[in-house]
Amino acid sequence: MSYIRPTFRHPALPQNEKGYAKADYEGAISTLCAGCGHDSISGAIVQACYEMSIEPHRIAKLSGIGCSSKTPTYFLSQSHGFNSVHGRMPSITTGANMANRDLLYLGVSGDGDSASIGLGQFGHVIRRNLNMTYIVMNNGCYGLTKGQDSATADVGSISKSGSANILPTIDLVGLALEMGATFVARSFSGDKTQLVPLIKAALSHKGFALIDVISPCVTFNNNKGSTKSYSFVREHISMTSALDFVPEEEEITVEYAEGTSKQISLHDGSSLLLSKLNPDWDPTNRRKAQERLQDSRETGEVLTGLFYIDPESEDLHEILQTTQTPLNQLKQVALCPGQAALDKINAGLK
Amino acid sequence: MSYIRPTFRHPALPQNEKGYAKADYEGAISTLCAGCGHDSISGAIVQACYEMSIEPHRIAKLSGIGCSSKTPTYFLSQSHGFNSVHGRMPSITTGANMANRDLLYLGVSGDGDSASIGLGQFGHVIRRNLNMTYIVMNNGCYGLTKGQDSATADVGSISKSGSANILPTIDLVGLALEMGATFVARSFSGDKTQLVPLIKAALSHKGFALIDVISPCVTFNNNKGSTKSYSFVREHISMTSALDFVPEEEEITVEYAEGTSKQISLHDGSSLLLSKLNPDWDPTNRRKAQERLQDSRETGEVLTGLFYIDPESEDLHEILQTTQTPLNQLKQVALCPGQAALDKINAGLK
Amino acid sequence: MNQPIVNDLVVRFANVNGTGSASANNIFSKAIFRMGLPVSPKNIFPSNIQGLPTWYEVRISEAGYLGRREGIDILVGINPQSLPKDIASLREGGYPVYDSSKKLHPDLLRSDIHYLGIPMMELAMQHFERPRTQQLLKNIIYLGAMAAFLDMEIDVIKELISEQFAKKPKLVLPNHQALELGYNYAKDHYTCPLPIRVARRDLVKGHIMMEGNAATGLGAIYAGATVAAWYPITPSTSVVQSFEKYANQLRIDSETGEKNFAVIQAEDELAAIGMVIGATWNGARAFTATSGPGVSLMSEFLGLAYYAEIPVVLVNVQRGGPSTGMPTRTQQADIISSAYASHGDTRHVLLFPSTPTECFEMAADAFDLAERLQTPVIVMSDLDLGMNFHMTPALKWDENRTYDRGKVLSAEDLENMDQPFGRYLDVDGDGIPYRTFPGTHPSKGAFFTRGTSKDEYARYTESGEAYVRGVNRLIKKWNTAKEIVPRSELLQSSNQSETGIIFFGTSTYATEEALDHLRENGESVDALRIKAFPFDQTLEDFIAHHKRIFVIEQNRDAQMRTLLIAELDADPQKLIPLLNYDGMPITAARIIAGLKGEKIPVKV
Amino acid sequence: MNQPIVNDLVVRFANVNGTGSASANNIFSKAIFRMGLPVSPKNIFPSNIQGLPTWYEVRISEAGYLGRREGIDILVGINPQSLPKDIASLREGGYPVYDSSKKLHPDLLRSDIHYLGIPMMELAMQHFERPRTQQLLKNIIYLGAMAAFLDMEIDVIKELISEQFAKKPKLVLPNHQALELGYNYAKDHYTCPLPIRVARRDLVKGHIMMEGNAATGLGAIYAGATVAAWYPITPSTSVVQSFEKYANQLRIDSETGEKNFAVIQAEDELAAIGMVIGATWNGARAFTATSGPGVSLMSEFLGLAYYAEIPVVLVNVQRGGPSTGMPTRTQQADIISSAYASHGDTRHVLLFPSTPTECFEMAADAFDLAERLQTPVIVMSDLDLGMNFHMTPALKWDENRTYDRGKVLSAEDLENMDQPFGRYLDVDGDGIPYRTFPGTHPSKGAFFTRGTSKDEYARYTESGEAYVRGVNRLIKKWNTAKEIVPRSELLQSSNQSETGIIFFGTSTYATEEALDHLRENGESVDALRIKAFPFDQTLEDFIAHHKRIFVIEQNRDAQMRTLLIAELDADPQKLIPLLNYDGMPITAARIIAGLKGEKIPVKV
Ligand SMILES: Cc1ncc(C[n+]2csc(CCOP(=O)(O)OP(=O)(O)O)c2C)c(N)n1
Ligand SMILES: Cc1ncc(C[n+]2csc(CCOP(=O)(O)OP(=O)(O)O)c2C)c(N)n1
Ligand code: SF4
Ligand code: SF4
Ligand SMILES: [Mg+2]
Ligand SMILES: [Mg+2]
Repeated sequence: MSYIRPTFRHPALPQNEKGYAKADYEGAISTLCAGCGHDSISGAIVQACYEMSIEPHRIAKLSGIGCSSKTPTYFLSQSHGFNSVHGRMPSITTGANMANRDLLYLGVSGDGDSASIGLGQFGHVIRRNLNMTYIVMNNGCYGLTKGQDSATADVGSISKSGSANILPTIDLVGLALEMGATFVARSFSGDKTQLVPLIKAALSHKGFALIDVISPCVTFNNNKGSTKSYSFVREHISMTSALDFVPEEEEITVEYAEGTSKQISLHDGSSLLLSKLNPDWDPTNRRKAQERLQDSRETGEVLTGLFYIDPESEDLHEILQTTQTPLNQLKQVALCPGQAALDKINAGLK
Repeated sequence: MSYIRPTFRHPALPQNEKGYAKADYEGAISTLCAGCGHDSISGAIVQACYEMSIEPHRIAKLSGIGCSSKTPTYFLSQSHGFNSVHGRMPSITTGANMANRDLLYLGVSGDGDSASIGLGQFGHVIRRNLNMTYIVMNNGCYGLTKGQDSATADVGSISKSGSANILPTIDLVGLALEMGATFVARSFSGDKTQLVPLIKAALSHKGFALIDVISPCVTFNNNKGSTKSYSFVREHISMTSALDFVPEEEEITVEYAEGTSKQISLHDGSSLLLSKLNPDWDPTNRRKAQERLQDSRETGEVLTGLFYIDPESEDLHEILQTTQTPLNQLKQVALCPGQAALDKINAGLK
Repeated sequence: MNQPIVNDLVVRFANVNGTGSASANNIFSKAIFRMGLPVSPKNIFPSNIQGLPTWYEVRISEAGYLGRREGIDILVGINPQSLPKDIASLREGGYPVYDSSKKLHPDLLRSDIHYLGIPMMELAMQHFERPRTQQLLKNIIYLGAMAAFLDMEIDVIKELISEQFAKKPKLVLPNHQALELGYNYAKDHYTCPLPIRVARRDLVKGHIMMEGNAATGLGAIYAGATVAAWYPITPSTSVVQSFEKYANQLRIDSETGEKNFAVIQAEDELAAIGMVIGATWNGARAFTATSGPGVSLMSEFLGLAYYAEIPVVLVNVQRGGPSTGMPTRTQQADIISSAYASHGDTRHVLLFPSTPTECFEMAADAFDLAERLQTPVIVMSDLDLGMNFHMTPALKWDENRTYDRGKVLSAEDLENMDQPFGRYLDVDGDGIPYRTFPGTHPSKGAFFTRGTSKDEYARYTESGEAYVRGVNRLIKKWNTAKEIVPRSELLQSSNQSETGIIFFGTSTYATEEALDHLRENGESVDALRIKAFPFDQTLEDFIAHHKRIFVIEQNRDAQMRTLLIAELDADPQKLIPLLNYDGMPITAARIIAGLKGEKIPVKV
Repeated sequence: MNQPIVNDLVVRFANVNGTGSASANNIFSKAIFRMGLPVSPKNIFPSNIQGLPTWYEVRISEAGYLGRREGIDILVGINPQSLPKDIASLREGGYPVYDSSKKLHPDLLRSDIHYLGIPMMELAMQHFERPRTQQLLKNIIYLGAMAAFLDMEIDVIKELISEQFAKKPKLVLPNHQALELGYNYAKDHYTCPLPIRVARRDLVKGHIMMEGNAATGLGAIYAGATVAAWYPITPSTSVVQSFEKYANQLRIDSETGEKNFAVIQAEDELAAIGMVIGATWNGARAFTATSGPGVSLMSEFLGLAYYAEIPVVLVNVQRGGPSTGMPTRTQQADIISSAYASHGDTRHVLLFPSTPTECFEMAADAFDLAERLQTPVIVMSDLDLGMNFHMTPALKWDENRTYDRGKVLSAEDLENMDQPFGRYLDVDGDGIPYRTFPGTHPSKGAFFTRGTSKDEYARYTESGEAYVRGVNRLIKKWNTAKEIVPRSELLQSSNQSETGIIFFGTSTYATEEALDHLRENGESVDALRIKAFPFDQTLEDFIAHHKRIFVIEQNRDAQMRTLLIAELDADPQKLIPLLNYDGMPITAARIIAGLKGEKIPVKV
């Protein structure tokens, strides 16, 4: 795999507004198992970023440790990436975001990385409403360490080893809703039509955006009896509402409008259109979202889609009232008070 | 403070069924600030254990680090105690409980200890439904390190330093309900009549029992504007339902029965009586509890009392199917398979 | 060369991760073992689950050398992706065995080696239906060919196959078939056996083939561990998994069917060791296993256990560091971070097993030591020892051995005490106090455990004198530890040279081979194997009595050497580092080169 | 004795925690300072918030000795609970000042000391209304009495009071009143001043009174730190709190009122250092501060920063260990755990400030070094230095100093590169590679950061050779570090003795005093102060050129000595540990005793 790509692009290749070809958003060849859900999610990320015309160098990709956390190597090779340590991606991303509020931050994690060792950091990055997109590639197991049950495995779910998980599951969506996350969604690696617009919406959201993506582990947790297998999810999947993402440039066309029950405009001018099919679904109502989630637990659906969004959300920089200039661009003159100020301080210490 | 108490007890002193005087449940003199809510909770623990006639040596008290976590020194001095490290009491208690399922485990923690550094272990001990009572002495600040806001401080709550907390609160009760805790309650250090029966119920519950006790820090967070001050809590407190605890020995008297809308029997034969005043309150319905909690957030009440209990709950030992004999009492004969078994194993490795 | 080489060769299998080659390769070494030959397979695998190159290197040595050896004699090259490098890795005159279903690319042709093409995929497709089956049996086909080439006993292999599929008898036949396909094709197209081959001997009596991690887990069973708390991490994962596997065989209550053990997969390493501390504090034997990153995360808790004096058994299966480093390669690079883990003045007992048999024994010893000393004991294994099969002496358990639970007071003891109980009183003058378990006695023996400073009665105190008394007693206890940890092993009855070698753990195989080599050349040097920290008198004397001592270790910073000079005040000038840290097990050649002072490329 | 003792005394105030005595006591030392006298106050406080004994010990020394000194001359005993011990602590002929509102218990009477009773509570109650006021002003009353006893300039004290209550002028009068109450009562009832007293001098020019933590926080401001992430822990808490306080004065954008900094109270230490790593990776200057337990929790991340080569500034304000240990006492016991933090082969740069002025300077240097070396730099302060006020040279900032951001490539640099960018290429041969920040260039300079092994282009690899090249380059970088860290300080122009002393950090005051003492007795020895790890040539030579060297440190295990022999291969035989670890700052007397080989009670 090589990271040095020619800046020259073949004119024939289709390009987005910023003049980038889709290839500019791809990464090194994946070393994951053939059929791993994670690879589809990488694909969705590439597509979302390409279609949104994000300049690759304006996005930073960060992850913890796990097969899922390896994926940043497999997309956006022109973006800086950070494959950190197990369960600590949220703190790294928090620091990165504090240093430069102008970039987009895409965090990738796994269910072990987020729900086990990383549960504390997961909770606290939500609490700080850090402006980032947080994708959990959720396969209900520890793929990279060969398939042990993770904390998101459902009770009774059978792993490849044949044993049934005995402990209750941690539902990251339920947790995020309870802890006040300002953007909460669930999706399925097998459903790009849903996943891509969700990723776009998450990247456009100002604040913490969680997408819990069920992403089957074909090697260790795709067997019969597993509730994270392709077949199980396909059989039980349902949706809060179909969703379209419209970037600010495009005006909303008629046929869009017709199919739409509700429009939510995001701070960057883009908007979300919700399908008429679920007319009374309102993703700006946290309580409704929690209730809908509870219902789905009782009916045994795998409920996906956008659960909640707060379009007014204030991110950590706004909460802390940090300057608009990225902190990493402040020059010494702005940072160092100099001897004069020091003399005052000295004087006060006599 | 001395730990060597005379086994001889003055006959005059009132004693419980097991023949212990209240003094036998007390501890060293507290070194907390005069008026600290934590001391009242220690008092409630002493009273509950005395009235329940728990033999002091049948209970183990464990804690993390903080003013709150110091309290185990100030009660039950005839019980083994463990003041461990910051935020890790749950794992220590899990190990202790695995070693001996026959003792009672009382964990004491603070809001910093549980909601900040300890959030991960808090979530996972709930998930395992460890058979323990988990008391959080919640003052919304880091007392021992001189009053910084903790993660349970409410947005806008003013600390003694005069600054308003800018980050959303973590509601341990809401979190415990979402994560599947089998016993969830909130109380107030200033309300012993409510707290004592709750502690008794928690100790009788087979499984994880959380009591989030609001416990004002008189030195750093009892000022005007603080939502964890005595006065604020007194002004805003409300109750899910009044509750009585009846140990198995006592049969339920008439005047009990009259005032009662509902009776819940616990696995150890004791039962909980809920007051008629809230006839339609059912603490065995998790979803109702979550909704009631949501209501209280909207109305701004400080809702206390028993939120939820699962009287059928299975604790970790039952889930793991460990032997009834405490593991720490198994003898070498039961543990060591001997050379014969080893020969078989050797044979299989040729 | 006309003189055939018998029972002294290295075979390297180059496969693709996750294609089922592992089981075929294991059968190969097992068959060699059953032919009475010392064999030592090494799995060189990537940090991923499927699709990347993986190697399986087998050394067969009548002389009994089990360390790695450079110079591949025979390559079974099944992975096109790595074939160029694999072919290049063959020694002059070596034999590449490859799948001739497709023609070899001319770039891959070397004039100095002998190509042995077997149309593996072709044969598989001719004789078997389903692609997956073809895929799997292809591995058995090359196994058959190897049997012919090396003159292996085909029946031994068949037997192993039958055993492996005991539960799926339907699979036996096709596998035997595939085996013969390869066997016959080789026989028909090449002069078999090759000049380099194997022949039955009787050199493995009393030995077994076992992985270190399995032995460690089994040792914990025999030591009476009842609580295991862990968090998965390569290469330690199989320690607790083996414990659980054996426990489900050996620790189920015959009447109730209930478990006489509890295994908890913790949420992380901090929780895992916290659970161990809670369990041992409460009187159970408990342990955890992890690797470097986990040890770093456990370091706060290790300090608590040291200072509050709580037994802990921690198995550290070392891998390549720092940070996530080389998670599927081997190193001995956690010595300092384990010996001095945690802030403040701390020291921890370390044990250094060098064979699976020692993993079993030292795991058991660790529990006795941890309870006797009331402190953490860390078993320092590594990926090579833990995850590879090793030929090792059959496991023994002395039926007369009884667990040493250390100084624990019973209810009776407490009743009969004339003195008030003091948890941290040095009653016996050996620095080791007495402890009690919760629930022991209604009114006596309760105490309060804390990580803060305390007096002899476990009462909180901020008195500097009380603090100093306490930490000085811990030094006394440390000195007691020196007397009871496993002794250093001298490889000679008396010193024969001014030069000495100090080594430990998985450097043992290669070191012993190097020593033989030197002896044969009349260049004998003395050698000592470290088995434990704190260091004993034998080790101190060994250093004193030699002019120059090479310290062989598999890390960059000569960490054991640091520990030796720091703890024994040994003269640094005479301790010469001999290092290997590229992630591959050290070889005898490398040691000899080091001893001869040859500049080893990677040495700093 | 008729000859009065002037400007050479130790006063100890014994108070109850949380009764407002702290401010009165601070005024006392501040007043001494304003009288031109070197003064050194030490706060000896319990690990609780209110009600337990707390001491405030003030040494006044015309000779300029700022270290602790045993032997209390004057005791202000306000705490009945500790009075017996406090009275006992007085030297023969000393003076206890106590509250005579109640009669002293006869047990407390010593014939060899001079009792000075002041009816503090009585006076307070006679003249002031509210109990809380009486409580507080009682402290000012004893302050007044002390002024009379010691012949302090009352106006200086009044001035200080006025300054303190500048914002609450109503309080000035009653405080002045209280001051005079004590002052006059003393004058009326005792012959004032005492034979032991103070007198104005002019010895503090160019100095200030400051806490090390405040100076460290300010140093981070001047160094241009914009992100501070932390978790509260004694004794480091005030580092980031000072940073934030100063930032709110000096770092607010004048137009927008927005903050040119971000302070985040993290959920724990792991998150705190994670945030620092993320911020520096992204081009900001960031730091965190903690104490021992936090460092243990940070050790996994420190390994990542070392191996992925990310700048980190970590302030470790050391306290008494191990574990929670003595959280309100001082030690230098995290040297090994900081120098070698994390599993695998790791080494971290350490700086050892010995005064608040150096805290300021070294904090600033730490950021330059961390970015120049792209690695963690740990500032090793301690509780004594961090939380006590010290007389220290006024802070200076060289206006010509520009931040050394190290090797960072701009968009232009990337445009003009002829070679492809390689994050881990050793372009300059100093072992330090070039880095880029996210967002720098649309198509050049992006790379992938990871804790796993990688090649020069930051590409993931499992090649042992690539790994070895990488970790060997880190050794090269380490050698470069030796050239640029602060140099060791020699206290003599040329060697005068065969004996040497090595010391560092807060042992400096006591050591310098001891050296004077020896010099006066014609027993001069050479001395060197360590300022940084890795160690420099000066230090190596110093050890080479002395027969016996005492290494003075405040821990049990002689950790700095371990580091010296491990890193410099110094002969352990000539490095003699001189230790103090009871949690109190080391004294000159102790050092002299140690040098004279007297058995120091607590030495192991
Ligand atoms: C501190 C630490 N502990 C354990 C590990 C071993 N480890 C690597 S990945 C992983 C779990 C991965 O699970 P998940 O996050 O769900 O990712 P997946 O592989 O399933 O995509 C573990 C436990 C580690 N790398 N670091
Ligand atoms: C690892 C670690 N980090 C930080 C500290 C310092 N510390 C001691 S108590 C405490 C917070 C206590 O807050 P809380 O749990 O709410 O208890 P409270 O004092 O408020 O009752 C902190 C941060 C510590 N002891 N250990
Ligand atoms: S092991 Fe599972 S998660 Fe990992 S790459 Fe393979 S399929 Fe994906
Ligand atoms: S500081 Fe607060 S929490 Fe701590 S003892 Fe005092 S009142 Fe209680
Ligand atoms: Mg997973
Ligand atoms: Mg608190």
